[in-house]
Amino acid sequence: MNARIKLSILLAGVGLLLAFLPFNASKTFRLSPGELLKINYQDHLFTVDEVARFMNSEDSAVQLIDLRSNAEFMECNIPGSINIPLDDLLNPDWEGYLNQGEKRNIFYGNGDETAAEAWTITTGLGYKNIFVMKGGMNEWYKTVMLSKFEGDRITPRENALFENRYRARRTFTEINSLPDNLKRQYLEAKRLEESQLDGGCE
Amino acid sequence: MVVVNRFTSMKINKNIAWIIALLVVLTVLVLVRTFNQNLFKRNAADAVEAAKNNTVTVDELQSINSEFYIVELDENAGQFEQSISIPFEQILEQSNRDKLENLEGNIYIFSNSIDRSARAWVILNQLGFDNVYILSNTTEPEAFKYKFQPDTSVGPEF
Amino acid sequence: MAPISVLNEIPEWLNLAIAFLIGIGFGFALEQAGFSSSRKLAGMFYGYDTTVLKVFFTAAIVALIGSQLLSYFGLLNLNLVYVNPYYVNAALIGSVIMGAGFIMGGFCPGTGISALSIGKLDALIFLIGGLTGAFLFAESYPTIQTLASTNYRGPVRMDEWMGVSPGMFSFLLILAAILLFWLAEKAEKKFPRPDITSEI
Amino acid sequence: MKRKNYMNPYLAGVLLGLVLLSAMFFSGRGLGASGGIKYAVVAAVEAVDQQHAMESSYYSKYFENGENPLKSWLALEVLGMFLGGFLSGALSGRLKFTVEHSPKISKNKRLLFAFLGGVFFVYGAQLARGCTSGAALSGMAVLSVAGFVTMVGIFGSAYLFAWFFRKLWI
Repeated sequence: MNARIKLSILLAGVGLLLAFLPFNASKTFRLSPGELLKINYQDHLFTVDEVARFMNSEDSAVQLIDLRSNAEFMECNIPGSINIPLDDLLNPDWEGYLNQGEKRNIFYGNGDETAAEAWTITTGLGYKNIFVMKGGMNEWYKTVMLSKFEGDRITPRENALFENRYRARRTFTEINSLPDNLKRQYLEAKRLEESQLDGGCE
Repeated sequence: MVVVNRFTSMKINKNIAWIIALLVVLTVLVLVRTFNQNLFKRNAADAVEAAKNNTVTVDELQSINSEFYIVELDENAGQFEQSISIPFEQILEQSNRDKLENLEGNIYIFSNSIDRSARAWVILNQLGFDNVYILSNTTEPEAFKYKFQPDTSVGPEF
Repeated sequence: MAPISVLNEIPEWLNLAIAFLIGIGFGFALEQAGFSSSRKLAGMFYGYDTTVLKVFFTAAIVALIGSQLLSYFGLLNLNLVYVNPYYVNAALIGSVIMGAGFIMGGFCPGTGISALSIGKLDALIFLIGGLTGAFLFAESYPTIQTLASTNYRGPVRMDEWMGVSPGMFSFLLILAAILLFWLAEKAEKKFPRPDITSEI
Repeated sequence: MKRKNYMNPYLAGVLLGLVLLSAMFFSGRGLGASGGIKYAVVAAVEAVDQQHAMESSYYSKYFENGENPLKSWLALEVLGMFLGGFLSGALSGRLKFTVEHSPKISKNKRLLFAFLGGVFFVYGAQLARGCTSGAALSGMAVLSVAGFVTMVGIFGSAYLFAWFFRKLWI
């Protein structure tokens, strides 16, 4: 029996097996249900004040991801965010962004629901470094944009907290008050930084 | 002559035996993986698709005529009458999975923190439950409650 | 969990060392297959030696099967393996030019390298030609840039394009390969083989 | 040293397939060869005329991250190929300086066409973003449409042109 026939039988057999694989592993969750359930969600939350601090210090180890629709994103977003609407979460274009081990991705929606869904889906897919901004945009607006210090004496701690919020508020207002075309340019520039998989002869 | 023939046919059989053994091992491995209970097998895109329409508010429950069940995920359940209590940490226990599978009609999962129901919803969706919805006690949990006021007097410094 | 260098922070020297080791394997396999002989390679196009087809298809299918199975067992994340982007014009025109180069030179870049490494001087000239080609491309890039980057379709995969599962597409590809192997061996018997044994 | 025959093509194919699979497994990418040639040119141009290299839209992208283009994955892989081919040739007793050509054509004719072939092949490979290994072989293993198109294009056009160049080979 020659090599061709041996190889043909082997390949045909394995091919038949492949043809009837019941699920496509590159599209299903990598974590088992038990593993996913056990991860402590509370450890993956950031408060809006922490996010404001990341934004103020332009922390390059953090990537904010706005899960809301594009219209809501264009109206206002936390400066430095990129917009990945929940519907578009699994678009392969974003994979290089979301599935990596270097930056922390912080999701936010308007409330807590969308971000928790996106967190569970991406964490289930095995992405590392996925976090959520607790309370979402509503909490951000309430705390960072609208809160005022009320009281007689301010402690150094509170002072730092409000300093941080005021700075964030100023940047947020400045960037989001830009006319739409300028805002878009700013976003395009962000988008081009997208990390891509390396390969081929390029 | 006969001996030679038998010898060659044995050799052929031996070759085929190796190939078949390899294929059998692979098939067994694939079957073990396929029927592993503790594994998600659903396309993750199904959850993204279903998430577009997976939330019902308490008010909307009034207008639902068909049979439905409320499952409370918090430890101290009891916000709803006749609800089923399955704490979040225990949704994967076999008895609870059986219980959910035997419910005919829509299942509304509720928790005081909506992120908990959202996480449970994704897990259940990926385990194949298509009749599970998130029950929210606020009207629109994902709406922006404020209106951003642009301030054009301040320009960014470029 | 793999791909290792994508999912883990590994030092650069290790990444490059892996590249070097993989290169050794690549060069070794090409040379052992007989791809260091241009007349053996050219046999593909005159029917007297179809090694190219056999090695090429076997290798692609083995890697395909292996990656699909590793992915099924959760050991390899195929989403993180590079998929060549599809630029329609560039791929079509480029591959036709490559075909012409192949039949003139008798090598492709990979086989040229493996031939040079055992002392084939024609491969050296081929590679010098290759350096010239790369230089010409770089210098003419501004003029052909539009051609090279228009009609972009992204990193599309055959299974998505045809709307079947990757496993099913692999199965069809395997059936095609089995048929081609059979045809190739028939062709080798039919077409006269020039005496190239002295060369190899 | 006694010459050994080439490996059975199917066995060699399995070996090559495993090498490709390990490239995918360890580095998440396929094999490549023409890329190495390009990096050599990029580095050479930079050494000769740095200003030109920095101004050209083509070369400059290889210096963006401030790295030496020869310290890339592909360049190291191509270096490894030389060693791997050499080892294989040494083990099988095939090391010899020679110009392989059909007895019907002269040595110079063979070398001329080898040069032209190299120019065409690598030019085409740059345009198509990969050669037989980088685009066709690696592309097919990941089911990339580009890989299949390139494979059909290379072999299809080589068959078309084969008739014109038959004197070179048979």
